[in-house]
Amino acid sequence: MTNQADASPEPAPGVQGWRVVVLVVVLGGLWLLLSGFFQPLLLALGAASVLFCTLAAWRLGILDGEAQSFQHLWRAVRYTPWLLLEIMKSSIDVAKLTLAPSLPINPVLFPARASQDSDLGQVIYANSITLTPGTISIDLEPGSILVHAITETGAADIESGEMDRRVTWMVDS
Amino acid sequence: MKHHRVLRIISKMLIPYIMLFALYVQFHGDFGPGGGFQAGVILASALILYGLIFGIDAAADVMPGWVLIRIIAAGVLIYGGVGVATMMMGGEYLNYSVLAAEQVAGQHLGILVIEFGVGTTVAAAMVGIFFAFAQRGSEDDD
Amino acid sequence: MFAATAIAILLTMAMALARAFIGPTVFDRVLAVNTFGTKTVLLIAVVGFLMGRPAFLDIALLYALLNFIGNIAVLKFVKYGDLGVLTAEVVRARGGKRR
Amino acid sequence: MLLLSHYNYWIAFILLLVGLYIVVSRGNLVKKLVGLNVFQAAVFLFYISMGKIIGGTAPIAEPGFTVYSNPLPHVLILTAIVVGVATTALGLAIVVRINEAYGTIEEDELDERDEPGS
Amino acid sequence: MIAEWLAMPALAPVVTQLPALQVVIPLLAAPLIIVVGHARLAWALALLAALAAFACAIGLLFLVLANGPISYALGGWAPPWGIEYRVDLINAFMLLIVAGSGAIILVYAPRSVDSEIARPRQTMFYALFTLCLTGLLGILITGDAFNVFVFLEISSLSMYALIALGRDRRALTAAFRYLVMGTIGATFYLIGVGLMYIMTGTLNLADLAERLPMVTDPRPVYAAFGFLIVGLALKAALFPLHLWLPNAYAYAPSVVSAFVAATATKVSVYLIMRVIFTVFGREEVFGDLAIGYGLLLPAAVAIVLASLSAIFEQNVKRLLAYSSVAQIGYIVTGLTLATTTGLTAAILHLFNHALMKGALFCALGAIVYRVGSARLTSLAGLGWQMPYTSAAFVLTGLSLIGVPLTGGFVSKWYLVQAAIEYQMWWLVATILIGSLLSVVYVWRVVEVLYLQEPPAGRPPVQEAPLSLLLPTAVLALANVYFGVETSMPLTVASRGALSLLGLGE
Amino acid sequence: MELAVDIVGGVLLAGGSIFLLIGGIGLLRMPDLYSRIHPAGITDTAGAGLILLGLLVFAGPTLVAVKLLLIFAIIFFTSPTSGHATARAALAAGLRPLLGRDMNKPADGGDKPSKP
Amino acid sequence: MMDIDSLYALLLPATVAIPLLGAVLIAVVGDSPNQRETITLVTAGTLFITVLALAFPFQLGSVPHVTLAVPIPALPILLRIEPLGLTFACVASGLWILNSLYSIGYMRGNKEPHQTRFYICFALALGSTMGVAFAGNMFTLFIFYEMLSLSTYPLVTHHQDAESRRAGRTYLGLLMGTSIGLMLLAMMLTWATAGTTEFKPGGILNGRVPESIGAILLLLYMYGIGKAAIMPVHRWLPAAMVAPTPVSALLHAVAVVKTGVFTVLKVSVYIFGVDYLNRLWSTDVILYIAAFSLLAASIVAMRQDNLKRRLAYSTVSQLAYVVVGAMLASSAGVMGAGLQIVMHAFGKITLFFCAGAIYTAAHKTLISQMDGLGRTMPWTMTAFAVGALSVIGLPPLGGSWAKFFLFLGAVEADKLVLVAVLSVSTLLNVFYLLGPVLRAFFRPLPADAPTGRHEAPVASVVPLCLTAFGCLLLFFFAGSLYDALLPITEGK
Ligand code: NA
Ligand code: NA
Repeated sequence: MTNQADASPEPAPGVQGWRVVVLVVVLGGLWLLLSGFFQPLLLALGAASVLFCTLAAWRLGILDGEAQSFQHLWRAVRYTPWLLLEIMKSSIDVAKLTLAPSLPINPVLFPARASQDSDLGQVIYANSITLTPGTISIDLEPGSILVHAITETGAADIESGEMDRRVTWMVDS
Repeated sequence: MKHHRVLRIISKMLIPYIMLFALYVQFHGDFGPGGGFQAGVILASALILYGLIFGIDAAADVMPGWVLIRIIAAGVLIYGGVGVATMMMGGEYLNYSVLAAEQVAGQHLGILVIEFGVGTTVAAAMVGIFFAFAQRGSEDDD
Repeated sequence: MFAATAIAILLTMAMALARAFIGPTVFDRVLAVNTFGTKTVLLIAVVGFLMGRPAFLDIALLYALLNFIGNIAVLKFVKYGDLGVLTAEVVRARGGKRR
Repeated sequence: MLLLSHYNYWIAFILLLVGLYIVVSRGNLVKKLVGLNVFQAAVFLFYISMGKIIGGTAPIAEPGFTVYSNPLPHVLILTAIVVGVATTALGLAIVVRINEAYGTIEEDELDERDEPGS
Repeated sequence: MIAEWLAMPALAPVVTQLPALQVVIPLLAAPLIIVVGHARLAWALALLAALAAFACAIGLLFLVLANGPISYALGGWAPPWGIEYRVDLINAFMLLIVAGSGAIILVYAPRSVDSEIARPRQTMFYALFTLCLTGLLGILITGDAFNVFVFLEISSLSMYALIALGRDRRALTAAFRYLVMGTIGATFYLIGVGLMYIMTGTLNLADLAERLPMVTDPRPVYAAFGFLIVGLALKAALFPLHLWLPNAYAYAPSVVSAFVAATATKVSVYLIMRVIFTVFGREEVFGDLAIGYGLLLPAAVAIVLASLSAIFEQNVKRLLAYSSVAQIGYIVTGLTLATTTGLTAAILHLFNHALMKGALFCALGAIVYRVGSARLTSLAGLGWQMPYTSAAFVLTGLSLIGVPLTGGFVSKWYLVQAAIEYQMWWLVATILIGSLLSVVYVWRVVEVLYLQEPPAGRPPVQEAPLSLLLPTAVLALANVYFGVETSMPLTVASRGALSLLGLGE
Repeated sequence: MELAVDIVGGVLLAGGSIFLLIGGIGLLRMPDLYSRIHPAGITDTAGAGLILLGLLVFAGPTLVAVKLLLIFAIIFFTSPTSGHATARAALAAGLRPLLGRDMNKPADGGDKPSKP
Repeated sequence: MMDIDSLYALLLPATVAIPLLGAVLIAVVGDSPNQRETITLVTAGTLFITVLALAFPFQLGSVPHVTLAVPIPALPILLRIEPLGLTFACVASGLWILNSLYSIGYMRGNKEPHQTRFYICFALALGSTMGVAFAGNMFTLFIFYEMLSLSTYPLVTHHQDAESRRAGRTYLGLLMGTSIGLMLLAMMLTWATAGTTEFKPGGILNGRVPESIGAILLLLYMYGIGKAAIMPVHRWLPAAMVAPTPVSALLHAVAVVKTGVFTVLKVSVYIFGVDYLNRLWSTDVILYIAAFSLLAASIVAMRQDNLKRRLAYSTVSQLAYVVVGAMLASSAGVMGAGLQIVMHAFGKITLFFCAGAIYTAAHKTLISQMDGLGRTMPWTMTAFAVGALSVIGLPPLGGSWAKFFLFLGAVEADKLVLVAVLSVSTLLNVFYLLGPVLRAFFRPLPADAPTGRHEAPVASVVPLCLTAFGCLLLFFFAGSLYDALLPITEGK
C-alpha cells in the first residue's frame, strides 16, 4: 500500500562514460587514502580492486545518474555546512525538549511540499529532513513528503520551505 | 523494496564503496588475524544489501547459485593450492617460506594468497547463506 | 577523557538496550537496536583511541556498514515475514505454494 | 576472593549454563539454535579472556607495542566462530526444511506428526 | 613389497609428504567436485580421492611399522609451536580403517545414491562425503588438540548435512538433533582444550602429555578431563549420550548410514583413547582420577540396554544403530580396562566393528535399493529373492554376534580375557549377555529374511546389482577373513596397545 | 598546541557525550515510536558527529582522520535512511502516531491503519 | 614326496571339506532332483570312505593332525584324530549314507518343499559334525559345534510356518544361548587359566587350575553343551520335532545330540581328565542331575502319544546315560558312555526311520493309531522292535553293552541310588518303547483301515532294516569297538 503512493517511473539507467571515469578516480583516491601504502604490490592490488568494484557496479546496474551523480558534488559541498548547522540548532532544541520535566511535545504529521523533479533530489530532501532532529520524513509522494515533527516549531521550519529550496538548487538546476 | 526510493538510492551510492572497503581489508589484512574473514563478510554484505533492496532474484541474476557454490569451492582450492605449491617446492604443507627466494617474502606471499582464498570463500558462503534463506518459498524444492 | 566518553556511550547503549527490552512494538526494538549499533561504532572508535590503537577504526567502519544492512534486513523481515521479495499476490499469481 | 579473581571464567560458565538451559528447555528449534549460540559464545568468551594479559592489547601487529595479548587464543576462537557460524547456518537451513516438511518447528508437534505415519 | 617401494629414493619426495597428502587430497577433492559440478564425475573424483587416501594410509601404516612414529610439521613450524601431524601405529591403523571404508563405500555409492538422492543434489552429496572423509582423517592424523576440534567439526557438519539428505522427513529432525548434540559435544571438547591450554600453554598432544604432570593444582586438570571425555562421549554416542544416533543412522541415505556407522563414532572413541592414554596417561586417569568405573559402567549398561532396544526395533536401520551403541560399549569397555589385553580388544573391535557395520549397512542399502524400505516387515522372504545380499547380511550378523571364524569373535575373545584378568565376573557376564542379545536381534532379521513369505502383491524382487553387491560382499568376506587370518590387525592392535600404555612398541 | 588540542577535543567529546545521553534519555522518555526517532536521531547526528570531530582533533591530519571522516560519512548517509525506513515500515504496518494533545493516552495502541 | 603322515593329515580337513563341497555342488545343480540326490549319496559315500581311510594310520599308531589357522595366538583351529572322535566320525558318516537314502524316499514320498535347501543344510551339518569329531581343541570343537547349530536351524524350521519358527527360536535360542553364554565362557576361562584349550589325554586342567574353579568350569561346560540336553536345557529337542523325520533322525542319531554327548565325553576326558574330575564337588552334582534327567525324561516319554515326541524324550533320557557315564569318572563309566553314543545312534536312528516310514506310508503320528500296523508294515515294525530293544539295552543287541558298562561303573563307584535309577529307567524304557510294538503286532487293525501290505518306499525301508541289522551286529562286534575306545579310559 505504500508502494502505490511511491510508484514512480523507474529511473532511466544511463551509463555514461564520464561517470565511470569519475567513479574510478574516486574509488582510486579512496583506496590510496585508506591504504597509505605505496608499494607496487599494494598499488597493483588497489588497481585491481578499483577495477573489480567498477565492474561489479556496472554488473549490478547501479552506475546511473541517480546514484553516481558526481555533477552535484560541488553544490553538495556548499549545501552541507548549512545542513550541519541546522542539525546542531535543532539538536539543541530537541535536547531541551527532552530534558524538560513536562515533556512539552506536540507531534504533528503533515505533507511538506517537495519541489525536486528527480527521485534523487527528493531522497536528499527527505534524508535532510530526517537528519535534522525534530523532524522525520515518513513517506515520499510525488511532489510532497509526509513529515512527522515533534513540535509545531519544527514543522514550521520545514514549511518555511528553505531546505526544500536549497535541495532543489543543489540537484535540479 | 526497489520502490523504496530512499533505500534504493542510498544503497546504490554505498555499494561500490562497501566493496572497495572489503577489498582494502582483504589486502591489508596481514596485520591481524582473519583479514580474509572480515573482507569476505563485507563483500558479501554489499551483495546482500543489493539483494535486500532490489530483490533476491535480481541479486541471483548477478550471482547465480551455481556460480556462487563454485566460487566457494574455488576459494578453498586457492587455499589448498598454496599448500600444494609449497609441497611441490619441497617444503611442508603450507610452509610459505619456500614460495619465494627470501623466506619473509615467501611468507607474505603465501599469507596474501591464503587470505584471498579465505575471503573468496567466506564472501560467497555468506551470500549463499543469505540466498538460501531469502529464496525460500520462491522456488520449488523437490 | 576518552574513558569518560566511553562511559557516556556505554550509558547511552544501556538506555537503548532498555528501550529494546521495553518495546513495546517491534519497530521500537528495531530503532533501539539500530541506535545501539551506531553507539557501538562510536565505542569501538573511542576505545581505539583510549588504548592507543586507532587501527580499531577499520572495525568501527565495518560495524557501521553491517549495522545499517542488518537494520534493513530486520525491517524487511518484519515487513514480509521473510527476506524474499515475493509478496503473497505475486506468489498466488505464479500459482506457487507458500507457507 | 578466589571467586572474584576468576570472574571472567564464572561469567563464561554462567553463560554456558544459560545456553545449555535454553537448548534443553525450549521446544522451538530456532530458540534451541539461539541457545546453542549462547553456549558457544560462552566458550569464545572463555578463550578470549584467558588470552588476555593485563596491560596487553589486541593482537594486531603494530609498531610500538611489545606486550600483546597471547594471539593464539584469538586465532583459535576466530576459527571456532567460523565453525559456529557454519553450524548455525546449517542448523537454520535444516530448520527451514523441517518447517517446509512438517509445517511446524515446535519439537513436541514434530514428534506428534511423526507418530501416526510411522 | 610395499615397504620396499616406500624406501625407493625416487619416491622420497612423495613419501615424506604422505601425512599431509592423507588429508590434503580429499580436502582438495571436495571443492574440486563442486567446481566440476557433474554427478558422475563428482563420484569419480570422490572415489579417486578416497582411493588415494587409502593408498596413503597403507603407505603410512607400513612406514610406521618399519620405522616407528612419523612427525610432520605443518607449515614448517616445528612442534609444539606449529601444528604437528603425528602418525603412530594406532592412528595409522585407524586411518586405514576410515580411508578403506570410505573407498569401498564409494564404490558402492552411485547406484544407491541414484535411487535415494535427486540428481541435482548428488554433486553436493559427493562433496560433503569427501569433506566428511577429510574431517575424519584429519582428526586421526593431527597431533594438535585444537586442530582436532576443527576436523571434528568439518566431519560433523558435513555429516549433519549428509544425514539431512535422507528421503524421509525424519532425516531432517534427526540431523537437527544430531547437530545440537554434536555441537554441544564439540564445545565441551573445546572447553577441555582451553583449560589444558591455560594450564600448560600448549596444544600439542605429545607436549601436553609432558606438561600436564607438572601442573600443581589438580582441579582444573580434572575439569579439563571431564569436559573432554563428556564431549567426546557425546560424539561417540556412548550411553547414555547416544540418543541422537538411532534416528541419524536410520533416516540418513543408505550410503551415509554405512559410512558413518563404519567410521564416525569410532574416530571419537579413538580420541577418547588418545585423551586417556596419550595425553593424561593411564596412571593419571585410572589412578588419580579414578574414572575407570565412570566409563566402564555406562559402557556395560550400553551393551545390555542398547542390545535390548535393538531387539524391539521394527526398522532394521534403527536396529543396527542400536547395535552400534552396544558395540561402542564393548570398545569403551576394552579401553577402560586399560590393560594390554583390554586395549588390544578395543582397537581390534574398532576395526572389526567398522567391517561389520559397513557390510551390514551396505547389505541393507542394497535391500532398500530393491524394496525401498528398511522396515523389518518389508524384508520378508528376501532371503530367497536376494540370496547373496541376504547371505552377506547373515554372515556379517554372525560376526556381530561374535561367532568364531569372524572378526567379531576375536575382539570379543580378547575383551572377555581382559575382564577375566581382572576377575570382573559381572563384566564377563555382561559381555556374554550382550552377545546373546545380539543373537536375538540378528536372528529376528534372519527369520524375516528366510522364514517369512514375501508380502502379498509385492512383485518379485531381483538380486541387487553387482555394483552394490560387490562392495557388500568384499566387506562381508573381510569379516570372515579377519576372523581367520588375524595376524595383521592383531599385531597392530597389540603393539598399539603397548605403545598407548607406554610399554614401548 | 598540545593543550589546545586537548581542550578543543575534550570539549567536543564532552558535548558529544552530553548529546548522546540526552538522546538516550529521550529514547526512554518519548511516548511513541515516531517521537522516539527524534532523540535517536540526536545521538546519531549531534552526538556521533561531535565525538567523531573530537577524535578527529586528536588524530590530526593522518590516515586515522580519513577513517574517522569515512565513519562520519557512513553514519551521515545511513542513519537517516534507517530512521526513515523504520518510520515508514511502522506506518505501513498500521502503527498510528500520537498527535497533538492525545499524548497522554496509552502509547502505541493504534491497531487500525490510519494514514491521514 | 610327502610322507604318509602328512598325506593323512590332508584327509582330516577333507572330511570337513567333502560335505561342504557336496553342499556347494547341490546348490549348483539346484532343483534337479536326480542330480541333487546323486551328489548327496556320492558325497556321503566318499566321506565314509575317507573316514575309514583315516582309521588305518591310526591303527598303526600315528596321529595325523593339521592346524588350519591361528586366529588368536595359542588358539589354533586344529584337527586331530583320537579314538573317540574317530569312532564318532565313523558312526556319523556311516549313518549319513543311510539317512540320505532314507531322506530321498521320505522327501519324495511326502513331496516336501525346499528340498535343495534341505540337502544343502544336511551336508553342511555333516561337515560340521566331522569337524566336531576331529576337533583337536575345544576352540575348534566350539566352532564346528556352532556351525552345526546354524546349519541345522533351517532344517528345523523347514516348513517355514509359525510353529516351526517358534520351534526354531527355541532350538537356536537354547543351543546358542548355552553355548555362547556358558560354553564359550568356560572355554575362555580354560584358556585364561590353562593357556590352551587342547584336548590332551589326562586333561589340561590338572595341576594348572585349582579345583574350586575347576568345579565351576565343569558346571559351565556341562550346561554349556546344550546339545547334550541335560535337564532343564532339553526343551529344544522335543520342540525340534516339527521338522521332517529325516531331520529328526539327523538330530537324534547322526549329528546333533551325538555331538552334544560326544562333547561332554571329550571335555570330561581330555579337558578335565578322569582323575581331576573325581576331585571336583560338582561332578556328583552333574551326575545326579543327569540321573534325575534320565528318570524324569523316561516318565515324560511314557505320557506322550505322539510317537516322535515319545522318541524325543527317550533321547533326552538316553543322553543322560552318557553324561552319567562321563561323570562316573571311571574306566567303566567312560567306556559305557562311549559305547552308549554308538549304540544309541544305531538304535534311535532305526526308531526314527520307522516313525518316518509309518508317517509316509500310513500318515500316522500317534501311537494310539498304530494298532495292527505290524501286519501292514511288517518290515518296519520288526525293525522298530529291534531298535527299541537295543535302546532298552537287552541282548543280543548292541545297546546292552553300553548299559552293562554303565551299571558296572555305578556299582564300582558304590553309588546304589544310581544303580536303582538305572534299573527303574530300564523298566520304564521297556514300557514306553515296547508299547507301540505290542500295539502294532497284537492289536487288530481298526475296522476302517486298509488291509494288506503297505510299506513305505524301498528307499526308506532298506535303510531302516540296515540300521536295525546294525544294532544286532554291534552286539557281536562290540569287542573291536571296546578295543578302539580303550585308550580313552586309560587316560593316555
Ligand atoms: Na530528524
Ligand atoms: Na551386541
